Amino acid sequence: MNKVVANAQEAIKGIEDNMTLMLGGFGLCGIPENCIAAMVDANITGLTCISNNAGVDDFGLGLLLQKRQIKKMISSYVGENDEFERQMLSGELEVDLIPQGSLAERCRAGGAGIPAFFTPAGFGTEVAAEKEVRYFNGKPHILETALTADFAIVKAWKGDPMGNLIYKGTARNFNPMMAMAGKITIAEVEELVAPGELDPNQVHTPGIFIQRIFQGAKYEKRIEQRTVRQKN
Amino acid sequence: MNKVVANAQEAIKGIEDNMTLMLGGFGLCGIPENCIAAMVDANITGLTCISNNAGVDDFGLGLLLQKRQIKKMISSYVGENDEFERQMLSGELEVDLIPQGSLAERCRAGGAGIPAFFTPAGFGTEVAAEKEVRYFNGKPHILETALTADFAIVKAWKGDPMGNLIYKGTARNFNPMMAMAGKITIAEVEELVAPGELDPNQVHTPGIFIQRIFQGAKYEKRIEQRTVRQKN
Amino acid sequence: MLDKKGIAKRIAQELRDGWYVNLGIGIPTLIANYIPQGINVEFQSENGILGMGPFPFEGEEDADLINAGKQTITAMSGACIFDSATSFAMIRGQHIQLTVLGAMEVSDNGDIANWKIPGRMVKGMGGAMDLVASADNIIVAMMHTNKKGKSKLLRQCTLPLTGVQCVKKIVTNLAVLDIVEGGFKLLERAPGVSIEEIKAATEGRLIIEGEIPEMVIA
Amino acid sequence: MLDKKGIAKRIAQELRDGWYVNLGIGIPTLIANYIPQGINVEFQSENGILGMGPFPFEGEEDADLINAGKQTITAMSGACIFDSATSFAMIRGQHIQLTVLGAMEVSDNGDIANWKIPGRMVKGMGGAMDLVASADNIIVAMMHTNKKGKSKLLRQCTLPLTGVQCVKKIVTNLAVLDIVEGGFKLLERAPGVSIEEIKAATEGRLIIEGEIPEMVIA
Repeated sequence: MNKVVANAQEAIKGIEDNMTLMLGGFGLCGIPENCIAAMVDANITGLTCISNNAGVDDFGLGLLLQKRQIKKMISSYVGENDEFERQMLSGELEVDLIPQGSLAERCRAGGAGIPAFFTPAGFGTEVAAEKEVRYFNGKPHILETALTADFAIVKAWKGDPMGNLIYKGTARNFNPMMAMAGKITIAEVEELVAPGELDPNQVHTPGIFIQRIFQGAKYEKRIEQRTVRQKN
Repeated sequence: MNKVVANAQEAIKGIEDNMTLMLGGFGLCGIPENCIAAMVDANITGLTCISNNAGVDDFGLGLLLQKRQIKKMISSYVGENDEFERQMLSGELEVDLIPQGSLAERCRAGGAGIPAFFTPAGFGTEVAAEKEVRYFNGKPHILETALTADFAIVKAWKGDPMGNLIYKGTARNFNPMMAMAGKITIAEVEELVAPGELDPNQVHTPGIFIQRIFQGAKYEKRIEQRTVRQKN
Repeated sequence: MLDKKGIAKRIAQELRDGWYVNLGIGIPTLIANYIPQGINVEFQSENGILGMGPFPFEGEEDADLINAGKQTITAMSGACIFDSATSFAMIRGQHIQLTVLGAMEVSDNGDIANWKIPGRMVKGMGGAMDLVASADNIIVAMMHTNKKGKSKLLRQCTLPLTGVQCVKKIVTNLAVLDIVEGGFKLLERAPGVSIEEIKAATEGRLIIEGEIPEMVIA
Repeated sequence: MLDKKGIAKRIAQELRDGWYVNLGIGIPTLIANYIPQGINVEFQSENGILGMGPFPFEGEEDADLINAGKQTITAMSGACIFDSATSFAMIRGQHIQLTVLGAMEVSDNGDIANWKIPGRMVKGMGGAMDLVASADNIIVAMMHTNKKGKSKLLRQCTLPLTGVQCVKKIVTNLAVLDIVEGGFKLLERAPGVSIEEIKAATEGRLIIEGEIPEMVIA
């Protein structure tokens, strides 16, 4: 089972205007840099992007925002991005803000064939508007539905031709759930290894969830908040 | 954070008659042998056991069944156990049979604060009796609720004093979800290692879900169906 | 007429390159032995492995590596291991292209019963209810009649159901049939089996249109 | 009156040995610097790490190791990494013993608003709604009044809510208060702060019973 494609250009084939995408990452950590760049080049527009954040002005999904390729964002936190805020407040950009845990769980549910589930998050807030409320053990919960996408695009540390993936550190974040929830899921990896090189016991995302995989080039892995302490 | 206890006897302290337990394992693979033996010795009775299987006549949960310590089993598959079948058909033992995927998901839900979710499994069958039915995308689903337990008892390959666990092969099975769903979760491991010896990236069960941990003794790891092929 | 191996061989012809496949206990398990040349499939076992390989060589059994039938197995190169919730996420989320399982009864609208004989056999459904409720592509592998000679292809199931309107195709010792609006549509006869024999062994509505070819099994 | 560090120090006294703790962005983050001696806690960051350590030494930053504020961090010995769904399973499943977060407004029945100023600030709730809806033990760390001098402890929140009836305790630059039936119950005064000053800075119902001691901060 060989799912390897040559590069990002080949990987994003079939992504068309007005499609819904999921993109892994938290802030700029663990984002599919190569595929984002390829989509900027390909000028695909009218996209609905499901991603925890929207990048910064000049990196990550911010690059797609700058070129007005995104019609709607479904996210949990979109601070630190002036262009985003401008487009949102002016009404150019639709935005659906979702509690982070509900976003993660809704992606997992989409991949796991769970069409809906109850969560306490958001009860009594804007998020609960028009959603069913039900009490369990005396505590109010709201019904949230699954999210899926035409394409999910994830970034991993290592991968093999079957699509098995291993993430590194907190670059894991939303990638595993989104990998499950794409009709087609593309994985870009820092290192593509031969079959059998990944320990079956340590695979984070089973290859069954991945349809295309490639080794990305020139990862910038930009740091958003460089915080350090001094050696004394 | 040191959660290490000396042995199974100490680990099961607080497990009392008529409590509800979760026990990891699939067949005899990945079962908490030491804790089961300790509970047989301790003569705790009236137990409700949530476990995918019920062991075999003379091993695993079968040992507790033989001594009539179990009042009710919540399982998905209970074949290969004559004493179980006898007790069930005679009405001595209550049995709640649940689709395997729903069992796994209900345990995860219990640990994840999801009180209920919809699944297609079991629609139109006995399992759906008295359960809410709802259609999503034209397909019928039933509402299943979370499972939790007074104590969850899991078995892992390696663990550290914080309770971080790594499983081996298909001995993983139900252990990770049950670890999440116990009010108190006990982990028995084949090898207890020092803090820092487990790669943070490769931990299967984060220590936060574990309250007590010990290195088990003399694992028999009995094979239920020894199937081999011949070298030619 | 086919034996169990023959049924497995015939179903193996349905495999397509790149598919992930879940094989139930019994006849379905045998299918792994007859994968057509040039076809690459990966087997999922619901207890938590993808890329299940053949039985281990004697002396190399690992108690921590079994399939859903609790048999000792091996892992292929590129295999991966996961927990039961993730396993059923694959199943429920329709990431598996083909599910093959046995049955005690199938009705002509696609209902299936294979987990319980009230008052007599109580083994539980295991993963069967999740599999049949979720899979788009379900093939039932079974004998056409039970040990008493009674048809297992019925107008209506008599045993407690495992799933409703889910079976798409049935391969038995006598025939290959699709379940369509109106009943069991006969597609192929087993070698040497007449249409009359199939009619006699089928209690449910049987649709026979045109010439029914004999199966070709390599 | 306390500064932000003082608020963090006072909240640090609430920590108990063996607790798992989630600290929000801002003042809560500072608490990690003031853990009392003999107390062992582990910090969870909702982007997927348990056992978060201090900032890295210069030159040792790892782009793949950040906290929920996107700051570079380190991992303690015995740390572990997990995905966002597992992270919120910990939060929603109440496996975390203490959550500390900032707020723009808190009402005297425990409602909290901290994610949105309509038409002006649109950052999103991040994990805050999951945290406040799930945690049994929530402490809000904030200044008693906003930059315009207006009270942030209100009869009713004016901004869009993050959660309802969830805040249990508030530590501000002026006071420590519990939220009980009937309003904010004053527990402690910040050093040098009078009851009158607290009254003047609190718009919501304030309950004052008996002697109100001054905080003791090491």
